[in-house]
Amino acid sequence: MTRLLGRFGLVIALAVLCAALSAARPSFLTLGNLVNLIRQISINGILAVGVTFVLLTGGVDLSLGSLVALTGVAAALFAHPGEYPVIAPVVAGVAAGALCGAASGAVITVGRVAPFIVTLGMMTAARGLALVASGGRPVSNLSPEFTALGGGQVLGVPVPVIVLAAVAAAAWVVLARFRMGRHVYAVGGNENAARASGIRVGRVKMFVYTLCGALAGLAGVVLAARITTGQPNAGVGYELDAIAAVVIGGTSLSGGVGGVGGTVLGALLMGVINNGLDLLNVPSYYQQIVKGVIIVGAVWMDRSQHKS
Amino acid sequence: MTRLLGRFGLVIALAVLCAALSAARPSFLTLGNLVNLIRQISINGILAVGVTFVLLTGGVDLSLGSLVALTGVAAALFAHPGEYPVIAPVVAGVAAGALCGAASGAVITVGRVAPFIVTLGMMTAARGLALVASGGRPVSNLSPEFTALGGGQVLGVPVPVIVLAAVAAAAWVVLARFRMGRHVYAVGGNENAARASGIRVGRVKMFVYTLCGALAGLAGVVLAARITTGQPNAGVGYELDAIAAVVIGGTSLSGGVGGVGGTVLGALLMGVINNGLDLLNVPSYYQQIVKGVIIVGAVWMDRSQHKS
Amino acid sequence: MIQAKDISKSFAGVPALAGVSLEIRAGEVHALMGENGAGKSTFMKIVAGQLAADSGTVDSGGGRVAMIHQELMPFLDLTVAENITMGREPAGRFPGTVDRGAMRREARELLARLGSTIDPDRKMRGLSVAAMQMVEIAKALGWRADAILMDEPTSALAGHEADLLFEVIRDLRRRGVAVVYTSHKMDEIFRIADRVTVLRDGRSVATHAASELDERRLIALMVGRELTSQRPAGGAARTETALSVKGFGGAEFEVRKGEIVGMIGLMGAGRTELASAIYGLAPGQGEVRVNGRVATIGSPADAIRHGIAMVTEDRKGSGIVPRMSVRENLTLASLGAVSRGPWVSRAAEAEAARGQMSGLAIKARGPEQEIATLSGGNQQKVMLGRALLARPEVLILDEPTRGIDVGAKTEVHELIRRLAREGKAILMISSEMPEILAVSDRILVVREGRVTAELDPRTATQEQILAHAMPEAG
Amino acid sequence: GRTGQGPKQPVIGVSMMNLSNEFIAMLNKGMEAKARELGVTLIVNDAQRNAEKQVQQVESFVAQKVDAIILNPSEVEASSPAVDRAVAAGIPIVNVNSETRSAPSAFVGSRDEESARIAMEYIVKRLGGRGDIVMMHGFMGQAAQLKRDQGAREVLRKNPGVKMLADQTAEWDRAKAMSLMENWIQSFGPKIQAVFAQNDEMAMGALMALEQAKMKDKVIVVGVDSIADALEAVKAGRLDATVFQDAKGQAGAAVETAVKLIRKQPVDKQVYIPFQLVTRDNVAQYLK
Ligand SMILES: Nc1ncnc2c1ncn2[C@@H]1O[C@H](COP(=O)(O)OP(=O)(O)OP(=O)(O)O)[C@@H](O)[C@H]1O
Ligand SMILES: Nc1ncnc2c1ncn2[C@@H]1O[C@H](COP(=O)(O)OP(=O)(O)OP(=O)(O)O)[C@@H](O)[C@H]1O
Ligand SMILES: [Mg+2]
Ligand SMILES: [Mg+2]
Repeated sequence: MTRLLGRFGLVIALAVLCAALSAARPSFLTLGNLVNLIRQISINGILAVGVTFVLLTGGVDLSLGSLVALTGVAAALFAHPGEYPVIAPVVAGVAAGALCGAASGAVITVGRVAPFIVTLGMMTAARGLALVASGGRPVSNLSPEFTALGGGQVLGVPVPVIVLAAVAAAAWVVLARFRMGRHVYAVGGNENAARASGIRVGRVKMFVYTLCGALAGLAGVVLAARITTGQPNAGVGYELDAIAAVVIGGTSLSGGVGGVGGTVLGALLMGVINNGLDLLNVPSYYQQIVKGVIIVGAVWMDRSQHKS
Repeated sequence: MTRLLGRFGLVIALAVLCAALSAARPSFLTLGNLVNLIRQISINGILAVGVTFVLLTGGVDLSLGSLVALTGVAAALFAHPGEYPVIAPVVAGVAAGALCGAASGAVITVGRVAPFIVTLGMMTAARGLALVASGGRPVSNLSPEFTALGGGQVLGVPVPVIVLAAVAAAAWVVLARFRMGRHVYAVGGNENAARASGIRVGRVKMFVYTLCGALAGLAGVVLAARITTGQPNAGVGYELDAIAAVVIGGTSLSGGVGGVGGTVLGALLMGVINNGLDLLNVPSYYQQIVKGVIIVGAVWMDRSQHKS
Repeated sequence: MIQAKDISKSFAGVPALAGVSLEIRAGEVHALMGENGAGKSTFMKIVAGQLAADSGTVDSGGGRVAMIHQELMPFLDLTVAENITMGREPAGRFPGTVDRGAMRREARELLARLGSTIDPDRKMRGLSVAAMQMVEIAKALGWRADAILMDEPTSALAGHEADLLFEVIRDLRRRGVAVVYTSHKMDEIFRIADRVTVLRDGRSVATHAASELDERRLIALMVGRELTSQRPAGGAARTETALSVKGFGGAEFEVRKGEIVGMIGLMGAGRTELASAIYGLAPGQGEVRVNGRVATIGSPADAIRHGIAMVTEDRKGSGIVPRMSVRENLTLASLGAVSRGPWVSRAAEAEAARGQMSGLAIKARGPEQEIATLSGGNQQKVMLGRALLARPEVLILDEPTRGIDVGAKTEVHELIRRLAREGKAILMISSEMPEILAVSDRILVVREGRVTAELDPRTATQEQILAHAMPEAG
Repeated sequence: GRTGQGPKQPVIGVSMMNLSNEFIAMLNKGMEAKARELGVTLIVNDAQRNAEKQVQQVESFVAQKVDAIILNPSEVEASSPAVDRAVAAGIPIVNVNSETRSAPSAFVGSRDEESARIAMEYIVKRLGGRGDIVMMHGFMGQAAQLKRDQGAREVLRKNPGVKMLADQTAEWDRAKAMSLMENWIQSFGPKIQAVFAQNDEMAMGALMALEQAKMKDKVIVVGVDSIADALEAVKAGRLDATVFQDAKGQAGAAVETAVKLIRKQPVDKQVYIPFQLVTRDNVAQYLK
């Protein structure tokens, strides 16, 4: 309850935006467009949920965009028709992401190098790996079973939307109800105190970076399925969008405060802005100005709501 | 003394890298290439010095890349031959940068919105402004007096190198010897303590964001002069490079610790890596992998040096 | 229960502990005494396994060891219940889950044992230091350890709450738990300790049964010489009013030049809140006059400009800048005085810092030592030095001797007196009744944010003060 | 923006790959001009070089029930689902400038390989079939980079006398190209006889680095796109050549084709608009 109320301003900002949009463009509030909108945020949403864990521990992960490319390529290599069952590319993508995440986590915990630097290095290196693995060209000719993960529907709901919902729900449970969730908040809130409370801080960090990598892998799989190709140059800048969604949603960059609920709201807000500006046909250059202003404005509103 | 020793590992990493490079490519250690190298880091160096102030207060500025584009365009609009004296474009660029920085600073201090969000908004908005101001096309036909700021030399030293040296020296003096410098460290070290000690925290933050914007403007001017055009799509990703240089140089992302000396070393390290990989003609894909590994490795080495 | 043998530890080549051996028995309360920087906290952290010794062994016989830290370590954005159960959350129905109801219940029970009614669902942020200390104690109790190390657990607590803690300690003793206890409040030692070990400069000087010692002998062992502990000289209050306060939800009082006004109240009575509002650090509506002129104070910077300086209660949160040196911390509030234009004069700054370091007998390797590596008491002295360097006419001290050792405490009391004699007006908040009685010229009792009584320390009794501080029955 | 008015004007949704790119912006301008002329409404979205966003935009157009879609694909493969969505929804879709794997209702544009082939053949001719060159790539893995790379290498295979000393990406960026060229000058010096840059921005960067090193007169520099700066440089005799891609021609044909499709008139399934080599001799006709 308090958590939802904490994000009250954001909900209002979102509501105002939606009301304004549907007044200006009746097509905004159609079921078709709303499903469309949620499908559009699914990739960013999955990434944002993953990086929420990392930000909660006070870390950061800049490698997400590159990981999306690398894992999309990895998945695509196993997704040619008639070669492997459809689970193979999914496992390949998620495992590749988890592995990279774990590698970052290991350097961060063992080497005590700042997460910013480690994941920046991973961002560069994973992009190179994606290019090497794909020979620099898109990996295409993917099986229809695989591409259904991006373009298909189950009971009328697009698969990416289902994936996002499942991921967000699971993440919420872990953060709110599991010991690991408590420990994530503890490490971010006060690392020394967490250590003094007997929490194995290294393990918690390994967990969050590995999880974040794995979810980036999942996002990479969904993206590859959606665009029906493993694209080594995909995902540039996705990390900033994901982190933005998390921070808009009220998770502090210094760790310890926030949660997945806010993150989903944040991703939604960004999706509505993008979708709305396109619907309103705002010229591209002005879109960017308006987008920047709305994001800051919404968060400002949210923060002032907080104080009262 | 302690500060220099603190960065000892980084100096060693740099020395090892340079030794290896000059062994592999004798052309590395020529005066020509060294001047070349420092000229290449000048833009990133100027940006990194500016963002050092911001990071020292525990903030962040993601708008640098877009500001470089916007201010480059602003400068170029005043740099057509025979229209205004050459000081006009410089003032236009720096002032535009300072203004944007001040705007970010104001929202951060007054609105208490997280710097990440505010400067992310500014990143998007400034890019849009740059596109609007230039009509989406490069502003070219610039006077030779102006382009000399990027391509010219004074006593054999390229102008951008002189600008970087001046900026770094001035920044060092401010941080190490001025009251404002001490206040910057205090705000980043413990904002509550700084406030309780009578430091006007808001003013300090306004100062750092404005300064950082102004230096981004200077970098934009130098870049526009160097590439002889105001490019509205220039500078994408520059903010990450600049922040990376600062963090490699030992300034903590959580504020309060670090300085300009380390930043210059960090920018140098990144420059050597880029230059060296080109000289060694490492294939593109592998360049990125190697670059990522070296950056993390150098910082790791630096950190382990610290502990002993 | 715990056998520590020949523990040595040095930081950057400077020894903090040199061959300390100690045996702690089950069911005893063992007091660890010593001046600031003697090595008590370092020793406890080593015994708790949170710091590695350079040499020596600790054998706790497989028993569990919990520790209450001198420097509070709260998770500010988590609830009280989450803080108390962190690291040993009650397991929920499914593997890996936590039972939040059980968590809350357990927290409430532990707090109740300490006589505290803090709501387990409250966020830590916003609690007073004293309340946080309560949570910290509850947390350590929750471990149900075989030995509990208590590093100045009562430094922020008022007598009443400390009494409840002693009840708990006696209970622990009955159950065979070993308790190691440090405090700079001498009276506590004789009320609770069975044996006392004194550390001086990182060496163990002596271990005695508490019954063999009295306060004077203990102090002599700690300090290494006899301390002439006489009551400080009488007040020097003049007639001119230096500070007058009106508003802030029910406060109206004055502090005259040269006068020390002591402010006392129970934990959470609102003294810190009131002082912070006067100083511009917390929101509040009221009128402040300095030397008769209305001072408009919107921030501490304004307050300092009007001649008011304050030492805050929360040393870690709003006091030290941990990564700065002692010098930089000392001059933080008075950089203007050691600068020419924008330039900080290195020489002037160093001189100012050295002056305070010797004047307050701050124990540090030098002005360049990072303040975070000083012992707690010495950090507190630096905070005092910072306020003094601002050359205030009015000095607000919130728990100024929290964590300061007996020797230094006498020095600080004498210093406060001296400042008063120099004409400064001093408003001193303290939860230590003896300190209030010994130092103040006048006592204000605060309850629920209001000044409820004004008493004369020469005639007032502890019972009288308590009567005004306690909430009215019914 | 929305162009023209009127109750029953046909609406065409346009998804452009990247409006901050000068050439794409020119393409967009050409389309808006043609739309005004033909009295149709355009809704222009900018995918900012992101194929997934491009798919989203087409999905939004489908949700809005536009009459036709013009797609300026950012990727061959990755933008294909966008075409599939439109086809599945029965909305005519015209690809402009570059291709996708999935077949649209019609295609208007050029073959990117051809531009590199033209540029490289010019270099080979200038070198007399023998010499050392370097090549600057665009952003690795993007369709234009891949195709221009492919076209250039085809020519090199046929001319074994021309050797590639080094090739490296400068990510379409002028400043990066300048640094890269500076480093190449340090490492190869006078051995470099020609530079092929996969776009004009990079060619301009290489050109300026060479000029500063006072080596331009010994090195041939060729780019692709014919941006304004490049044309000026060709005219001034600084840049040796660029390859002209007809933005206006492509744009006009694309809108015309889309309108015909809306009116159910017959159209050419594929309209190729050829590239042209621009050198000092013929630059005048491209400058206006
Ligand atoms: N991390 C550290 N780095 C350097 N020196 C340290 C560090 N921690 C403690 N010290 C030094 O070790 C000595 C002992 O400190 P310790 O905190 O154990 O004292 P203490 O007896 O607990 O004092 P107090 O009563 O003031 O709490 C002090 O001189 C202190 O400056
Ligand atoms: N134990 C507590 N339980 C709940 N709230 C508390 C408690 N302690 C403090 N507070 C909150 O803090 C406010 C005032 O605390 P403040 O720190 O000003 O008191 P204080 O008199 O300085 O006492 P101390 O610092 O000894 O705790 C109270 O109004 C109350 O809201
Ligand atoms: Mg201690
Ligand atoms: Mg208090």
